[in-house]
Formats: sequence, structure tokens, C-alpha cells
Amino acid sequence: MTAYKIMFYLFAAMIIVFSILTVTSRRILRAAVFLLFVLISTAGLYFWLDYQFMAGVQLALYAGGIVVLIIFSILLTSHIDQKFTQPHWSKRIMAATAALSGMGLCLLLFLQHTFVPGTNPPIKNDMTAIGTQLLSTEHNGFALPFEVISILLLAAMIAAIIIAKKGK
Amino acid sequence: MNLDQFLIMRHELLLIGVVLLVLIAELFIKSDKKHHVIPIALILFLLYTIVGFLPAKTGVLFGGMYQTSELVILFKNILNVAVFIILLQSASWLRKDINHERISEFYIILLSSLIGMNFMISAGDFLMFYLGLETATIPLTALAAFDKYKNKSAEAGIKFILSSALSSGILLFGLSILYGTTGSIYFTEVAEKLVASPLLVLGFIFFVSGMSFKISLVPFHFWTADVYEGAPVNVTSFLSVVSKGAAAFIFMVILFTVFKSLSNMWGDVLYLLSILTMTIGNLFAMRQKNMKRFLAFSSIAQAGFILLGIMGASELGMTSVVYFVLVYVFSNLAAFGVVSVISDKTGLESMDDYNGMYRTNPKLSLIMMLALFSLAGIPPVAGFFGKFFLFTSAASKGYYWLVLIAVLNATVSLYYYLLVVKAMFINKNDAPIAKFKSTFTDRLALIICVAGIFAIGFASPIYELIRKLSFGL
Amino acid sequence: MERYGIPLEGFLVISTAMFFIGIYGFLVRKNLITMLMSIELILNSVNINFVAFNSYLFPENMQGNFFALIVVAIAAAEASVAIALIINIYRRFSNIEVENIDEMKY
Amino acid sequence: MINFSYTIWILIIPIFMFLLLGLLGMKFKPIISGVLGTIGLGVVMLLSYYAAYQYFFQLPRIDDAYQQILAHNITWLNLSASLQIKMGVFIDPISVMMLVVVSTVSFMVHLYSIGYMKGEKGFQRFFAFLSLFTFSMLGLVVATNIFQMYIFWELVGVSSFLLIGFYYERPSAVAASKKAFIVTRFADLGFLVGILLLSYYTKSFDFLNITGPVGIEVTRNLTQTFLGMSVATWALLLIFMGGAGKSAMFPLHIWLPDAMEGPTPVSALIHAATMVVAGVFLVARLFPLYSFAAPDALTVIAYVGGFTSLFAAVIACTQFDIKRVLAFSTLSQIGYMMLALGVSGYGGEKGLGYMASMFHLFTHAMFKALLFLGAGSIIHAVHSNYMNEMGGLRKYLPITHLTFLIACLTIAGLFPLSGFWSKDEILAAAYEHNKLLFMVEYLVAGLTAFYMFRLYFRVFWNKEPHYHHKPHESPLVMTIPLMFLAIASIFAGFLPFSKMITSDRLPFESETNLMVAIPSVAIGLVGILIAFLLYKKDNVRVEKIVKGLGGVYTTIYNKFYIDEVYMFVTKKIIFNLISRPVAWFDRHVVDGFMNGIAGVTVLTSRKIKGAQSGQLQHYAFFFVLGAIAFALIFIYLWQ
Amino acid sequence: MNILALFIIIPILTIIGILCTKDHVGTRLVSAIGMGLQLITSIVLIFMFYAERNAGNHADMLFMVDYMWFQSLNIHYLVGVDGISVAMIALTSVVSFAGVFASWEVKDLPREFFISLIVLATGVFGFFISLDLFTMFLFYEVAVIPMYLLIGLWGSGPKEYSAMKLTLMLMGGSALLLVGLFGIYFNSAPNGGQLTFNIMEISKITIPMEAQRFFFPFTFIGFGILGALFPFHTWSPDGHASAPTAVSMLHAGVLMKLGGYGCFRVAMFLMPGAAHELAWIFIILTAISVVYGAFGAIWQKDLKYINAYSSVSHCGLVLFALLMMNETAMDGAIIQMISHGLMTALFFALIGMIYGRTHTRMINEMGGLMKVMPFLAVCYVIAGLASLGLPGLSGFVAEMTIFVGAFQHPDTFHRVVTILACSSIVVTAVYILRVVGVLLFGPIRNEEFNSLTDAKWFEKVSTITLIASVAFIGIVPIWLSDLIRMSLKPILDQLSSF
Repeated sequence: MTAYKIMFYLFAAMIIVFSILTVTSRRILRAAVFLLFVLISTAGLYFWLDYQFMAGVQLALYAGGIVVLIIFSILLTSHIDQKFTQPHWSKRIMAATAALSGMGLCLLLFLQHTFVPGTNPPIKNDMTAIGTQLLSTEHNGFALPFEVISILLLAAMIAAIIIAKKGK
Repeated sequence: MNLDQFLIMRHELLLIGVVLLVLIAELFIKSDKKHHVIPIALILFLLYTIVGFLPAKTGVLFGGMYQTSELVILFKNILNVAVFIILLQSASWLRKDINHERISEFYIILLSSLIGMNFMISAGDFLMFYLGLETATIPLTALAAFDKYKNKSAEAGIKFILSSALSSGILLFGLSILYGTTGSIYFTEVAEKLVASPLLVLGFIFFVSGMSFKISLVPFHFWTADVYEGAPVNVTSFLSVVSKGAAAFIFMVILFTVFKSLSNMWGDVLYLLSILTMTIGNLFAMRQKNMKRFLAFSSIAQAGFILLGIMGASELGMTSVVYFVLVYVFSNLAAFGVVSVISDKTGLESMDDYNGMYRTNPKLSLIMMLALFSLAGIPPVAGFFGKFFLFTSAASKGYYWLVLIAVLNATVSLYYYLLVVKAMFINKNDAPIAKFKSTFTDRLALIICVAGIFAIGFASPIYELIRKLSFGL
Repeated sequence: MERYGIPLEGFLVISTAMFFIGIYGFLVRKNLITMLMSIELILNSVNINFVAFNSYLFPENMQGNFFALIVVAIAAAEASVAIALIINIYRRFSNIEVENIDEMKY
Repeated sequence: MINFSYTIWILIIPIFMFLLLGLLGMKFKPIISGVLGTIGLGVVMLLSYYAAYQYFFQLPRIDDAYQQILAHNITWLNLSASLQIKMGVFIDPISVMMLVVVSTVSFMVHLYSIGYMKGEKGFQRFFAFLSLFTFSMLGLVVATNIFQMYIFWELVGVSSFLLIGFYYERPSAVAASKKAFIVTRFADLGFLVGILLLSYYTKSFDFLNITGPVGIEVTRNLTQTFLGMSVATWALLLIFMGGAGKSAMFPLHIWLPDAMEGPTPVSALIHAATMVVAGVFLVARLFPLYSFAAPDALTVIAYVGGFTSLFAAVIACTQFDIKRVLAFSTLSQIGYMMLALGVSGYGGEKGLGYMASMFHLFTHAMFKALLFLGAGSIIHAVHSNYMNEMGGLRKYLPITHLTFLIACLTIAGLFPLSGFWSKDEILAAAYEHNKLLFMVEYLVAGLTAFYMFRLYFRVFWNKEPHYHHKPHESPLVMTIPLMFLAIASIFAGFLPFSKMITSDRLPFESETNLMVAIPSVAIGLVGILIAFLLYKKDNVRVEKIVKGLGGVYTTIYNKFYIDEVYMFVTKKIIFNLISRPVAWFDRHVVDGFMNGIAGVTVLTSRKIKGAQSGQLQHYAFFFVLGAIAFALIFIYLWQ
Repeated sequence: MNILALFIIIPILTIIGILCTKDHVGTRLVSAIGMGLQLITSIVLIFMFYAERNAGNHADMLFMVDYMWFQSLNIHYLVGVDGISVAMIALTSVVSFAGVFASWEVKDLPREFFISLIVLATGVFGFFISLDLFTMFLFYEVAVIPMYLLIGLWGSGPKEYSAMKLTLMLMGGSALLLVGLFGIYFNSAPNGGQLTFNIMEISKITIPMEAQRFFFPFTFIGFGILGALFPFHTWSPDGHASAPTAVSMLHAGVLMKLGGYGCFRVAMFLMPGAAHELAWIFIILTAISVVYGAFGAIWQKDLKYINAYSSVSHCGLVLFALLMMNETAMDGAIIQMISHGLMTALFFALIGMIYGRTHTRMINEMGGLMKVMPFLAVCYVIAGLASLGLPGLSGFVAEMTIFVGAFQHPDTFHRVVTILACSSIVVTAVYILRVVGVLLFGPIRNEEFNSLTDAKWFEKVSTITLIASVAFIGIVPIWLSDLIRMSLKPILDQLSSF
């Protein structure tokens, strides 16, 4: 049992537990905080895999950006101390059945499947490589998506503004 | 970026230009003169549309992430024409005071969505595909809620974004599995490395579910009706024509290129989906009273027919799908155009309000009838040809029973289209919709649609052109 | 394919679990914001998948990594629009319970 | 060589008259229509006589036999390589004889009708229809092939329908015309099927072929059987069914009494002299075939004829409507003719029955037409059909009375009137062949004399009822035909029929068989005597007898309830048990099924509307479930 | 220019003409002129056809024109006529001409009415001249769809229900048909080569037997639905009952003939093997149609229903005769189509005219009409007599040809059904006479009817045109029969090759 293993199991346990708490917690703000924990643990997994850039983005954008956004909106729309009533039991059972059966199916297939790893030599996964590839227009270069997403963000921003803006 | 690249990507780049120009115009036009944006945007877009038709290069860019072919360009042009018609139709709606503050935003969002679609159908890998898909969808969700002073519109927006987020989550999960089993996100590489395995099938099915959501195939269609009903008419027509057409096209391209070795299986997946879609779509459409909701279900049923073309899995199939989309653009937009005009003038959207309309507004009624006949596939209007070729495509693969079911479904669809015709022509009404004059843009849009409905069917060169550009498995 | 004694399947189990927990949340949570949070879980699980596949199986390039990156960005855009819409809903309906939003049906 | 091509005018003139009067009749004065029609028919009659004269007396015979001549024969319709329907004029002894009969009676009726129908609404129409009928009947008798015969047969039926229903505002007339048409139509179905069967084997419709040696040979050698009977017998029996329908043989006789609803001249023309003998003519036409290929069918014909003659005679004794009495008398007489054909052999002396039948046909046409026209004259005078409302008319209607008496004597078969000669030949033929039928015919002869004189005495003698108007003799235009026909009835018997019309077209000598003739005259006299005793003065004795007979009388009076049986079959079985269920089945089962499909669709549509609940999470649930289900199907169930 | 093109062009010009008119007078006039021209053209066509044949042109199809349309699918605009099509075109012209006059006084939206009517006629013309399955199918649907508006808008009674039912059932039929056509198309080149929709081309090859067996029923039933094949005939009574006069005329008179025409021109001609194998099933169905329709008619009270059931019976006879597959019977079948077309059109025209006066179609409520409207009544009697097969009118010729032809089969099965079918003529007599008796004869039952008027001039034009045609065929049938017979040969050769 190496430290890596322990760390992995820790992250894994945190992710699963906090995920479950996120979708079951009866206080909305707590749910948001649990989500934050999940996202942070995920970032931990990325670190564990040595994907620092990804982990950084995860922390900055996800944990920092989205969760904060969510919390703001919670503050705008809900009372902090409001406790949810539990959803109807039949709904929960149906949803759980669907989710569990889907999960069972997926896990079964994942575990049965023999993954074939790539044969080419691995490339080094550092900031330079990421930077190069992000701006490359060659194969395995990601300049185009990087540009296009800006259009998406612009459009999304305008969209969010016209909706959220108090109209006449 | 050199000229060649520009020419290859001219649709996207010019469109971005249009968006920026509109944005600039917005900045420079005084707040009480915002409606001047409308002609500017229309003219810009018209120019862009015309430029799109000019012959230009095709090719692959960004190491395979972006690819285009003459067929793709043709399809983009079809979408452009559709969007142009929609813009024409929306002009008088945008002129209303209540929308005054948000005219240029409307254009920006709509055109951004179109950019997303253009990228989507030009995608050469799953990342660009997914990105295009989201770019096309996310801004649109805001447009669905554009009439934000209306509960229905708000409801449409939230339903759209949440269900589309769920669907893209599932789609993404499927893509991740594809990536895990094949080791690439590029279409060509995936196609090479594709080995059928249960896990791959799972990924594929998740992918299909996600796509089915966009094309609104049963049982992934539930959002459609609510969103179509709640959204402003012009947004609905954009959703039902442009959005759906683009998604269907890229779906077909991906099936043909990436999953060609699975064609046996996806043929059967589509078999099931198309039967479900046509039948359920029709069953729901039968009892609708709200015109937008009615057209929503009708467009669901139409999507089921499109699948028949895809199942042909050949040049013929591809031709028939593109051709059908072309026909569908004009027919459906004509129908939506009429709904939009009436909704603008009177605010009425129920089928019962249309009772006796022929006596007061004969031209609108006739256009509506032609459009519905075209949707139902009645000759001599174009819809007949479109459907006929779709069925030919399915029959060419021996799916005769499916064709039978489909044509019977077309008969059922005729039933509810005729209900509208009946309302307009036959039903008596003491107070039918008053006679009114529609604006220039509305009329222009409808004339284009009607011309299209009549011309496309008989004009075989169009069909032959598409045929020449199409490819099969 | 193990890394530090952990096989790829370990990641897959986590991501799958997270994915379906997200789905469960989406199906049962009454509050629109909590549904949005479930969506985030789903997207996050997909990201784990991409990164894990990339790292374990195909370190020859960084497609999975970038895919995940873009997904994060898209998730952000999506979340912002969604929240705008939720606020819009809150204005119109004075609450954000999903079960109340059923003006259009059948 | 004598050219008979002018005979086509015998057909053209009446049809032209029909078109002229039918299309333009309303523009003419009524009387002009009548005169035009009569003149047309007069020309036709003269042409017929001329043709008969030429045929029997000028045309050279070949091997002593009368020739069969196709005066015209054009193709009307090609059916198949071997089967064509042709239209033409066929000249042989019986067709010539029929031409004479039809044109004579028709002319007389035309002439008579000018007086009888005077002032009636639709006078022009009446003459148009008469022309149409005459055309059809003439076309029928000169038919060169069985299909042409069928065509004109149908036309005759329609003309009869139109004429019976002439008084279309009278429901009983409408019903009668309908009944006549449908019953004969039903019989014609048999005729048609018979033609189909026969022509299939003989590969021809032409009489020259099918009754010629080749046709006989083919038909005789048919080995196919159906339900134990040879196909030839079937075919000929079915054809006879057509004939039986037209000639009102039992049990297809029910339409004829009702047909008396038509104007009386029509009854004289169609329902006494011409159309009703078409069945006899048909059998005579195909006689060689019957004789050689289906002797069994001939036996059937004999018995049907015999039975009908007895049956009708019995009913005739009880009827009070004078036209009905005459109608049943007609039935009875035609039964005689059929019987004669049925007992006849082929060729020479053996063909006596054939000759007798034709002979009787001829004489019967004359005296029965006379009887009907006389009856018309009576009705014209008293405005009633019922003998109860008549009596003592001999004073008022002298000419009618005299001619009527002649006719009654003729039909009773008294020497030397024509009826005697022809009936005697029939009895002789029956005597040779079948004793049972012979005895029946004796009985019928007596009955005939009885009921005719019952009629005669009740109308012209007996008590005089109270007349609203004093009856008066009919105008000359009506009595001339009576007189002409009376003369014909008296003298027609002296025609040398066996020299002219025989089964093999070879003349032979016929002798009067006194052993047969004398008793028959005696029986006739007995019948007259009984009638005299019972009906000369009043009806007291009659009523006693009627009471004595009780139920038997009622049954006979009601024509053995045959009509009621038919009503039961049509109303109860065809209408209520077939048509109504069919209509119900169609509306509720077949159509119900189609509507059911629509209903199920609508119902399904309503049932599944709940799926679109408006609840986002339900949608998502379906979405997830759908994806999982598709995955399961295509991972585990698909191949 | 090719004469056949006129059959499409004239109606289109007429429609344009109607659009230019201002009032209903102009509308009628333009329609009448258009349809009159059409009638003249079709008469000219007959003479041209004869001239061409006499000049020694023995091609199967004359006046062929072939434009490539959708090249990659090998879809052509291919037209041409043989004697049968010529006869059917003449029928259509006569009926549509009479139809225009029968609807002379349409009050509500006359322009729309005449346009729809002419669109319907155009579809029919196009169908009869088409030799390409695609074009044929296109025109078929063009002909069917105006029915909806025509019935729904100008009909009577439960018109909306009937219109919907009729349209949907016919479209359902076209669903089956379409599958059949695809089957033919995709088997039109069993040995490789180009697939084709060209009927004449396909007739030269042999479609594989399994394919024939599968697709023959689709095609036959598909067309059969339009031809009122039992048990798919139920659109007919409702549809006819609700339709306005001219529409009933055109529909029963011409449109239903599309079914019969398609059955032999497509189903039997192209799939002779299956036609032989499966004929017995359809012979039974059609024999049922014949008898069942006739019995169904007896019980009806509504004039139009009676005629609709009678149409079921008569049209059943058409299909019945076609399935007998010999020259005589098929000849009879086609004569029957034309004859039934004319006389049923006449019936419906008269019923419409009577209804227009009495405002009821229930025979029980009428009576003695002979007295007040002798012209119409006489015409009705003539129509009735034609229907029950009186010699000298067209019905007789058709029925006799059919029966003689059908009886040429020596086996018991064919003969028994033939006799069964024959028996319908008696039943026909029953219901026709019943109607005539109740409706026209007898005393006038309703006092108000005493003041009714007889036919107006345009109604006379309509009925006389039809009666003249009926009588013409009845008196000189050989002319029509030979016209058809000349053209039956290729079809019979094809059928006898099995």
C-alpha cells in the first residue's frame, strides 16, 4: 500500500461520498459546498495523474468559477436555511433504479473490456508541450477549438446578459 | 492564415465578420434607433449568403479538425438560405417595442449559433463536433427564453438548457468511451481503429442518444414540444429547421464515415428509432391545438422520415437526406412563416383561431396549405419528391416493411395536416382572423418559400447536383 | 496498465459512479440549481474519463486532456447561461422548483 | 335466287318509329303519333306477309326442305377468336311464321290502341313503347344467333316492363312491372349461363352452327357432367329456364297475372300473343339440340308444360278479374305448346308435336289477341275489370259480343275453328308419347271450355248490374281489329301447317286422329254446358259449390299461395336475411374495422399523452431509460 | 408539339384562366371552354390514334415522349398511349366536361371549386398517359388530394368525416402501392444494369418470382383500394354520399378507374407470374365485391349510398374480369370501366340535380318525380337500365363480354365464381327497379314537390353528353372493343408467358 494508492483511495472515496451528498443534501448551500469538494478531489486525481495543467484549470474554472457562480445564484434565489423536502419516494426509487442499472451496465462493460493502449511513444506532458499544442494548427493541435470556444463564450455571455438583465 | 485557408473557411469567417459588424453597429446606433440594425443585419447576411454560393475551395485544415467538401458547402448554403428566410420573418417581430433593446443581441446570438453549426458540420473530429454542437445550442437556449416576459418562454429556456445539458453529458460520456476504445478523436482515425465490442456499442448508443436529442427522435424528443411551443415563433422555426437539419446532416456524415463498419448495427438502431419517432410523433401531433406545438410534433415525425434516408447508407441515401432537408427548409419555414405572421399580428396561435381564415386571408391560407401538403408529401409540391426519395433510399436496402410503416405514418400525418387545412378552409367561424396586410419582409420570406416549394421538386438539376456531391459508405 | 498499483478501471469506476450519481441527482432534485449541480457532476465524470484514458492508454498525444479542457470551458458557458435562465425563472415563477414548471404539457 | 335483304326494314321501321316518337313525340299531336306508329307497323306487316309469301311459295326448296337463309349478318362485337356476336336477319320457317304473327298482332293492337288509349296522358309514349316492343320482338324472332336472341330477349323484357308500368302513378302497376322484370330477369340468368355453357363447347353462337350437324355432334358427345347430369343437359335446361321465365311456366309464372296492370292492348300484344310465346319459340329454335343432345331436358319441358296448363286452368276457373282469367288461360295454353314440344320427336311424323306446338302458337296468337282486345273493349265500356260488375252486355256491345264468342269457341276447341285443329294435333302428339300427359290435357281442355264460358256467360248474359253510364260499343278503330282477328281465328286452322313448319323443315302430311279429336270436342262441350248451367242466370248454385269446396277453393282462388311464397323468399330471405345483414355487416364490421383503426389510433394518442407531462425530470427519466434500453437491446439482444 | 402534352397543358391554362376571372360567370365559362377543348382534343386523339394504326404503326405505345427527369434514379417523364389509355382519356374528358356543367351553379367559392375539379382531372389525365411508374404515382396522388377540399368544402352531410375517411383510406392505399412500386423498381434489373421505372422496359424483363409474390399483393391491393376492392371499399359509400355532384361524378366515374387501370397496367402486366399464382385469392375477393355490393345496395335508403354500393359491385366486376386474364374478359373489364364510368357519372349527376331540387336523397321521402321532372326522371331510368345491363346501352356490352370471357376457363372454380358474378345482374335489377319504382313512379308523396322544375339547359348538356356516350358504346360496341383489343396483346403475351 503505497502513499499513491492511499491518496487515490482517499480521493476516490471523497469523490463518491461527496457526490452522493451533493445530490442528497437537503440544504442547498451545503450541496454546493459538497460539489466544491468533489471538484477539488477531482483536481486531486488530476494531480495524482500528473496532469497539473488540467488540475489547475479544474480548480480555477470549475471550483473557482462555476461553484462561485452557483453559490451566487443560490444566494439570489433561495433562503440559506431552507431545507428541502425529500422528493417523493417513488421518484427516488425509479431514478435510483435507472441510475443503478445504467451504472451496472457501464461498469460491467468497462470491466469486461480489454483496453488496447496506444503504441506510439508517450510525449512529455509539461506546460511547453501543452502550450505548443494549444496553439498548433497541425494534427493534434488545438488552435481551432481554442479560438472557437471564444465565440461560444462571447455568445453565452451576451445570452446570459440579455436574459438576466432586468427588461422593461 | 493564408487566402486558401480563408477561402476554405469562408463561411465561418465571414459569419464571424457579420457578427462583429452587427456588434459594432449596435455600439454606434443610438438607443432609440435600434431598429436600424435590422436592415443592416439583413443586408449583411444576404451578402454573406450570396458569397457563400460563389464557387470556392474545399479542403482539410487544422490537421484534420476542420474539413469541408462541396456537399458541406452546399449544406451550409442551404442553412444560410433558411436562416435568411428566418431573419426576414423575424424582422417585423423584432420591430416591436418590447424587443427594441435587444435587436442586435438577437442577431448576434442567432448567428453565433449558426457559426456553431457551420463548425459542427465541418468538423473533422469529435472535439470540434462537440464544440460546434454546444456553440449552436447554448446561445439558442437563451433565445428560447427571449420573450422573457412570458412564462412559457422562460419555461422553454430552462427546459431546453437543462435537458440539452443532460443530453450532451450523455453524449460526452459516449464520446469518452469511443476515445477510450479507439484512442483518437479524429474521425478518420476512429473509423480506422473501430473494433466492434460491447463497450463500443455502449459508447455508440450514448452518442446516438445525444444526437437523437438534437434531431428530436423518440424517446429523446420530449423537450421538443415544450420548447417549440414556448419559444418565440422565429426561434422555433430556427430550431426546427436549421438546428435539426444541421444535426441530422452531421449525424449522417458521422455514421457514414466514422461508423461505417458498424453500418449493420446502426441500420437497425435507426430502424427502431424511426418507427418510434414517426409513430409517436404522429400520435402526439394528432391532438395538438397550439400551432407551434403542432408543428413541433410534426417536425418530430419528419425527423423519423429523415432516418429512412440515412438508412439507405449510400449516395442515394445521402442525396435524399440533403434534398429532403432542402425541401423541408422551405416547407416548414412557409408553415412557420404563416404562423409567425399571424402570431405577430394577432397574437393567436391556436388551431381553432385559424377557423375560416381562408375567407379573410386567402393567400396566407393557401401558402399554409401548400406548406402542409409539402410536409405531408403530396405532389406536385416538393415534399412529395423529398419523401419519395427518402423512401427510395430505404427501399434500396430492402427495408420494405419499414417503408410501408413510414408511408402509413405519412398517411396519419396527412390526417393532422388536413385538420389545419380543414380549419382554414372548411370550418365555419363567425369571427375569423381579420383581414390584414403583412409587411414586406414577411411577404418576401413567404414568396421565397412558396417558390422553393414549387420549384425544387420539379427542378431535377438540384437533385442531380446533390447526388453528384454525395458519397455513400 | 497500472500506475502506482491502481488500474485504469479504478478511475472508470469513480467516473461511472459519479456520472450516474449525477444522473440520479438530475432525476430527483427539485431545485433547478441542484439539477445544474448534478449536470456539473456528469460533466466532471466525463472529464475524469478523458483524462484517465489519455493518461493510461494514449499518452502519445493529449487529445483527452484538451477535450477535458474544452469541456470545462463549455461547462462554464453552459452554467452561466443556465444560471441566467434560472434567475429568469425565479423572476417569473418566484421559485425555482422544477415541478412547478409545467405550464406546457401534453 | 330471291333476295331477302329488304327484311332489314322490318327491324328498321319500328326502331325508327320508337326514336321518332320517343324523342319528338311530345311535339306532335297525340293522334299523329298514333297514326304514324300504326302506318309504320302496317308497312312492317305487309313486308312480313310478302316475306312469308316469298319464302313459302316462291323460294325453291333444296332436297325438299325449306332453306335457312341469313339475309343479314354483321359482326356487332368480337368476343374471342371463335365467338362473335352478330346481328342479322335469319329466315327460316318458324321465324317467318313469327314475323307474320308478331306484325299482325302488333298492327292490330296499334290500330286498336288509337281508339282505346285516346285521351290518355302519355299517348305518344305509349306508341313509342309499342314500337320499341315490336322492334325487340321482331329482332328476337329473326335472330341469327343465340346471343342476338338474348339481346332482343332482354329488350323485350324492358319494353314489357315499360308497358306494364305505363300507368306509373299507380303503385300496383309499378309493382307489377317490377315483378315482371325481376322474375324474368332471374330466368334470364339461367338463359345466360346456359348460353355461356353451350357456346363454350360449340364455339359458336350461330343457330346455323349449333343446331346444325356439327353443333349437335359436339353437344351429343360431351362427356363432362356436373352434379350427375351432362353438361349439355344442364346448358339446355338453363336455357329452358330463360324460356320458362318469359313464357311464365310454373313456377316462374307469377309475374304474368300481375302484368295485367298494363293497358289492355299491351296485354293482348305482349302477354298473350307474342312475348310470352318467346319461350316456346326459343325451345323450338334449339329443338334439334334438345332432341338429340338432351332428351331428358325435353321430358322436363313436357312435364313443366303439362303441369302449368293444368295448374293455370284450375286457377282460371276461380278468378273474377277478366284479364286475369285470360292471363291464366294464356298460361294454360302456353303450357300446351311446351308440352307439345316436350313430347315431340325429330323429323317427319315423329315431329308432330313440334309442328303442333307452332301451329297452336299461331292460332293462339290470333284468338288470344282477340280475347284480350275484346276484354279491352268490355273494360272500355264498363270501366271495370271485374265480372261481378258486368252482365248482360250482349245488348250493348254486339260486335264485341260476337267476336268474343267466336274466340271462346275457338279456345274451347270446337270444330272447325282454328283452335280445334291445333289443339287436336297437340293431343295427338301427346297420345303417341305419354298417356298421362294426354289425360291431363283432356282435363285441361274441359276446364278451358268451362272457364272461358264462365267468363262469357257472366259478362254477356247473367244479371245486369247497375251501370253508371250506359255501356256503348267501341269505335270502329277498335272493332275492326276484333273482326279481323275473329276471321283469322276461324280460318287459321285450315292453313297447311305440316307442309310448312316442321321440325326438320321437310313437309309431311298430318291426319286428324278422330279417336282423339271427337272426345276432345265432347269434353269441350261438356265444359260449355256446365258453364251454361251455372252462369247463364245467376250465381246461387255457384255459391253453394264454392261453400262446398271450402278451403280448396280459397287455395285455388289465391293461386295456391305461390305469390306469398315468393314474397316470403324475397322479403324475408333476400331482404331481411341477406341484404340487411350485408348492409349491417358493411357498416358495422368492415367499415367499423376501418373506423376502429382510426379509433384505436386516437385512443392511443389520448392514452399516451401523459408521457408528455411537462415535467422536465420525467423527460430526463425517459431519456436515460431510452438510452439504457437501446444499449441493452443492441448489446445483448442484437445478433 | 406532342398531343399528349395538351392534356396537361390545357387544364393548367384553364386554371390560370380561372384565376384571371373576376366573377362566377367567367369562371364557369372558362372551365367549360377548357374542358370542352379537352373533349375535342381527346376526340382528335382518337382519330390520330386510328390514323397512326392504320398507317401501319404497330408500336405498343404511340405518341411517346421521353424526357429524362431525375437522371441518377432513371426517372423519366415518359408518356405514351395505347388504345386502352386513349379510351380512358376519352372517358375522362367526357365525364369532366359533363362535370363542369353539372356544377354550373356552385355558389360558394366557385373559382376554388373549379380549380380543384380541374386539378383532379389533370391528375387523372396524367395518370392515364404516364408510362413511368414515378410519374404515374405522382399523378395518382395529384388526383386524390383535391378530393379532400372538394368534399370537405362543397359537400353535404357528414362531409368532414367522409372527406377525411376517403382521403386517408386512399392514401393508405397509396402506401401499399408505393411499396409495390419500389419492389418493382429495385427488381427491374435482376441481371444488373440500370434500374428503371419505365413500364415498357420492365415488362421486357422478368422480375424474380419471390419478389413478384411479395410485391404483387401490395401493388394490387394498393390500386384495388381505389378500385373499391372488398373489404377496402368502405370509403366509397361515405365519400360519395358527401361529395358534391361533380366530384362524385369524377370520382366514381374516373378516379375509381385509376384503380382498375393500375391493376392491370402495373400489377398484372409487370408481375404476371404472381398474378397467375395469386389470382384466385383476388378472384374470390372481387367476386365477393360484386355480389356483396349488389346486396348491400338493396338495403340502402340514400340514393348516393345505393349508387356507391352499386359502384362497388360494378368495379368489383372490373377487377374480377381482369383477373380472368384472357383477352375477352380483359376487354370486357376495360369496357366495363368506361361504361361504369359514364353511367355512374350520369347517376351522380342526376342524383345531384334531384337533390338540388328536393333537398333530400332519401328515397322514402320522394316519389312520383316522373310527373314533375320528366326529363331528369327519364334520364334516371336510362341510367338505371344501363346499370342493370340493358342491351343497347354500354353496361350490357361490358357485362356480357366479361361473362363470356370469364367463362372461357374450363375449371369449376372459375365457372362457379363466374356464375356467382353473373347472378349480380339479377340483384342489380332488384335495387335499380326498387329505386326507380319508389323514386320516380307512383304518386307524389310530398306536396311541396309539385312545384319543382325540370332540368335547366346546362343540366341537359351534362346528362345528354353522358347518355349519348353510354348509348353510343351500347349500340356500336365493336368500335371501342377493337380499340381496346388491339392494345391488349402485349399484356396478354406477358401474362401468357407464365
